[in-house]
Amino acid sequence: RSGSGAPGSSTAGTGTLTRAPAPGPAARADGRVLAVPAARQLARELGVELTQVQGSGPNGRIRVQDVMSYGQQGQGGQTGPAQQTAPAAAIPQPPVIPQ
Amino acid sequence: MTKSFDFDVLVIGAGPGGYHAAIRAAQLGLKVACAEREAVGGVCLNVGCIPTKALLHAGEQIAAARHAADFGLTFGQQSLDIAKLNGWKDGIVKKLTGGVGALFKANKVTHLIGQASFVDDHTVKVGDQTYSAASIIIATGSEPAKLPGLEVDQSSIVDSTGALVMPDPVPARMLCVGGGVIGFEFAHVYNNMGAKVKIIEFLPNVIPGADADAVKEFAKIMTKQGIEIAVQTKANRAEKKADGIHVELENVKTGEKTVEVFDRVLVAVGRRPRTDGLNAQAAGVTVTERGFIPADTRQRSNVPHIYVVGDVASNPMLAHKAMKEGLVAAEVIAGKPAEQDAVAIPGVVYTSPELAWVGLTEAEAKEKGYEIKTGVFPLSASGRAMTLQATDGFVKMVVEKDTDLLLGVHIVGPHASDLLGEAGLALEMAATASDIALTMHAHPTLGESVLEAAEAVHKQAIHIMNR
Amino acid sequence: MTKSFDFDVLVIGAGPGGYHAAIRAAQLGLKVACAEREAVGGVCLNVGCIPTKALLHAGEQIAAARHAADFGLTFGQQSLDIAKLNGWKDGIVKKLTGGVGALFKANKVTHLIGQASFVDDHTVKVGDQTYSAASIIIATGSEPAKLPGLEVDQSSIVDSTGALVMPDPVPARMLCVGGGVIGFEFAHVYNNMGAKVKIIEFLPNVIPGADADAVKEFAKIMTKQGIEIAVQTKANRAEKKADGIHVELENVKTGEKTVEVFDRVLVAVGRRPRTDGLNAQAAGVTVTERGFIPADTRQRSNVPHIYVVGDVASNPMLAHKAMKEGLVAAEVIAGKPAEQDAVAIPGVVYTSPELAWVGLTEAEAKEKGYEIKTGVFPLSASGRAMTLQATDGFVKMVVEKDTDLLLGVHIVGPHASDLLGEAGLALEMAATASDIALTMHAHPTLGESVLEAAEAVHKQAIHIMNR
Ligand SMILES: Cc1cc2nc3c(=O)[nH]c(=O)nc-3n(C[C@H](O)[C@H](O)[C@H](O)COP(=O)(O)OP(=O)(O)OC[C@H]3O[C@@H](n4cnc5c(N)ncnc54)[C@H](O)[C@@H]3O)c2cc1C
Ligand SMILES: Cc1cc2nc3c(=O)[nH]c(=O)nc-3n(C[C@H](O)[C@H](O)[C@H](O)COP(=O)(O)OP(=O)(O)OC[C@H]3O[C@@H](n4cnc5c(N)ncnc54)[C@H](O)[C@@H]3O)c2cc1C
Repeated sequence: RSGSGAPGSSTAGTGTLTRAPAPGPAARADGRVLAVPAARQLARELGVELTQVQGSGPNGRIRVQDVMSYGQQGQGGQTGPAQQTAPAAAIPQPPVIPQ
Repeated sequence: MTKSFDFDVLVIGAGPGGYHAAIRAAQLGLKVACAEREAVGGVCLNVGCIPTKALLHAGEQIAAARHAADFGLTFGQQSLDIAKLNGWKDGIVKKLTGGVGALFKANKVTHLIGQASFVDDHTVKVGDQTYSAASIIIATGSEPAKLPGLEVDQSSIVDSTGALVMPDPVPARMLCVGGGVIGFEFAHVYNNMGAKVKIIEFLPNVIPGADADAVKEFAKIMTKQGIEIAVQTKANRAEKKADGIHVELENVKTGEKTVEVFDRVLVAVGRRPRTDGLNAQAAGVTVTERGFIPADTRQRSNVPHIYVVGDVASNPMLAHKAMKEGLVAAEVIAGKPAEQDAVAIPGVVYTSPELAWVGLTEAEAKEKGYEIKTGVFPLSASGRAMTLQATDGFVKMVVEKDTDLLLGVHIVGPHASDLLGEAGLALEMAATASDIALTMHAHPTLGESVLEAAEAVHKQAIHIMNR
Repeated sequence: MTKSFDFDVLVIGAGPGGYHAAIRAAQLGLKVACAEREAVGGVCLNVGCIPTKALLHAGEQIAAARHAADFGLTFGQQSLDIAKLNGWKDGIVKKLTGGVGALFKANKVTHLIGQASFVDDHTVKVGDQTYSAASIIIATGSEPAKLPGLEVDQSSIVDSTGALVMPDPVPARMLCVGGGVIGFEFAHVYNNMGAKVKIIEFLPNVIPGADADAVKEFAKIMTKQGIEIAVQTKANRAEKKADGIHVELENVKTGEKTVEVFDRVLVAVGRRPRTDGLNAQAAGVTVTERGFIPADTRQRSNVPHIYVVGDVASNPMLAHKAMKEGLVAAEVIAGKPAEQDAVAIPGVVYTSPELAWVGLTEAEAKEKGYEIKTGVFPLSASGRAMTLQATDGFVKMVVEKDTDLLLGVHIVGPHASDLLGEAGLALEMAATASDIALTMHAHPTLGESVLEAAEAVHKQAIHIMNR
């Protein structure tokens, strides 16, 4: 239950629901990645590149659960901040300040 | 569906449940009739949601004018023209019910005037005429429950409908029997208009169903505003005398009885489903002992082509639930995969401040076996609330401990009902407290208090110290 | 970090960007100092967001008292004690800035008083003292832009700071130069307090950045309220004479010049980043020609351990953007994976009705190549708006055609800023119009108009006819 669903993604509903085609990679033509805030946060934590994650929500929206399963499967079962993928080019790595 | 029916859908009752069903069915191309024996709009528009909110607004403006002295704005003699007040309120009702009538016309919904009763499961008599329909939607609503010993005469002893007509002069002493939403809304109106108001509630807590902390804060504020609240108290009988209505009150814990005198008594002890004259048994439709006609999540009664929506179907008796169910019934009839699958049904007391909530209370969450954490942000720390002269109240969030999943939001504060929009969407989207905390909220807004409550769940609120 | 630094983090500026950064860094266990040369709270608390909202509320209460006549509530002679008004407003500011001071203490943030300037990239001089820090956050904010020909004297010709002190008597004729958010907020205040107000704007539209339809509706309402709006107009010069301030106005399209006379002139033509006395070059920090210190999405300047947040970093110059960036900088310094990745930054004009928006305007969406559909729901069809005597305005939704993805929400109406909570969360959650339409919204609330706008996108709104 630790993800983010949506009424649109559940069984049925009122309204004209425009159904997305099968969920695919979440990167869109304009570069926006459809992911809920907590999923974006988790992706950064795990060093997961969001454009690689298959979103299970409408329009391929990425939920927390999707990032977790990608972290587990997509990266050979390894998760955790230690297994960072290469950081996005524009963003330098944060310095870690030991307390 | 064969051509032998007069209508694809016949809706009984034009309250929010019924008129939503009728309009949506028509939007989906069905041939629709809607029978109504009183006024379109039902309880909600005529004698419920809308006129109460009009009176509440008027009362709040009186209070606001008083508080304006804090920033240097004062007024000479204030006067309230009660006839004009009642007329203004009635005007809003008329505009809205007229609007529903116009929407019926524009959507080609046939409006049948009169009492509807079943002849058989496809036939309904409305007035003298008989109509057949492939599908029928029952949306007959509810009516005030009665209280033995306090006979409603709609002048000195009133139910919610009678209380909507403000008497001139405003009664000096008012008793509200029933500390639910309706009791408090009227108490607030009459209190702001100058009455000395007492609310009594049989149960140990007012506003049953709301979060205990929120109710405590709410009751504290209402008391501060001058409303007297007595819980575990019931009214046994009322007697009209020259100096007022003598009401025997009983403390249900101690059994102690006292007599108090009032000028007006409101009986607001709940509502019961309304099926009188419907002749549901002729259609084979099940009516429970308490008068409800149960429906499944697609709003179907035990007879598959007869649907039930709104107050007559189930609690909570709220207009937005009726509306949603009306839409679902219409869509299911039109062959759409609709379902009443709401995660939560919001509740609001439209006083000032408002009490508004959606989702699980702390107690409900624990009962359901959730391990939870909570976050509270007091409005006394909100800059926006200060500028609005309204710092009483708080936002409380109930969240599942391990997953951060949002379970419920409970707000006492100004515009709390507006803030429910975010809370309700968050619940439906299965959002986490982090999703809310990471979302930028405009400054300075009351919505920042929702953000801060989410941060407080993580002990990271900025404008308070996190224990 | 070696032990040789005085602080883990030194923040320069205690505005919303700076104080959020300082408190969050302290919450995360860092040793923090925050330098401020004026008052904690920055522009926002002292001379920006908060005092404007206080005055706006006061002005709205004056208007509300007038409108109360509609429902029969009238008052005798009204009087406004201007000294008390200014004092009340100042009291709120004091309470909030005092609160920030208390939060600094409670979170053990060292508050350094004085002008801060860089000595080198790890060393900052504050007043006479020099401090070293492992990381430094620049949060020096912004200040009003100047307009040649209209010299601000803070009495007859004022900037936003001067305009916050309401003169006694209220000026009879007021000119607001600049039709942006600040210009309109002050125009609204002064108009409600009795001034005859004119706004001039150089561009063809007021409130640049907002949706064109929303701006049109907004301007229409402001005009109806008595504010005169002249676009494509500039003020060339002002001369103080015995009968008032003579201002030469020029129609920038026709070149036509006229002179009009006012009692007070507000110059609100934008703001510019503030780096005076900071000596940023000593730290090797890049300052652009326009005075900004650019930052990446982790709020880093070109010098990796020096961060920049708020108005000094970039447009839009808004407090909630500064706050978010402050939190991000603090968390990045603490080794957390934070990022300024907001889908949209909300904007609000806190007039009555408010204009509030978040996400793409219709024009922006088209520019970006989206195929879109829109839905509009007028507040004149909202029962709640009627009871609030506030039916001017609408909710407009911009949605991607094929995917139903919500792109932007634009609201003109009462409590519009409260309704942004839902809209903002929806955008961040990548919600569709259906997600909103399927979510139960309490009745009767203003939030139902958001629901109805989403339904209108699908041509299924209930309370209007869908073209
Ligand atoms: C004072 C008060 C304030 C309230 N405030 C709120 C609020 O703020 N928010 C909220 O959500 N809810 C509120 N409610 C509750 C709300 O009014 C109801 O939940 C809502 O009206 C239920 O809608 P409905 O369509 O089920 O039934 P109703 O509104 O009760 O409508 C049923 C209609 O059916 C008609 N009818 C019944 N039987 C027949 C028949 N046999 N033939 C023909 N016509 C028939 C009736 O005349 C009626 O018009 C309030 C109620 C009251 C009393
Ligand atoms: C009239 C008005 C109304 C506004 N209303 C709103 C609104 O409703 N909503 C909204 O979002 N935004 C509003 N704003 C904008 C908002 O005030 C700014 O976006 C916000 O204050 C920016 O925060 P900041 O932390 O970047 O900088 P600031 O608030 O400008 O704070 C910077 C601080 O740094 C200090 N400082 C600068 N240089 C030095 C130095 N060298 N040494 C020591 N201290 C230094 C300054 O004294 C100041 O206190 C309004 C602005 C104005 C003028």
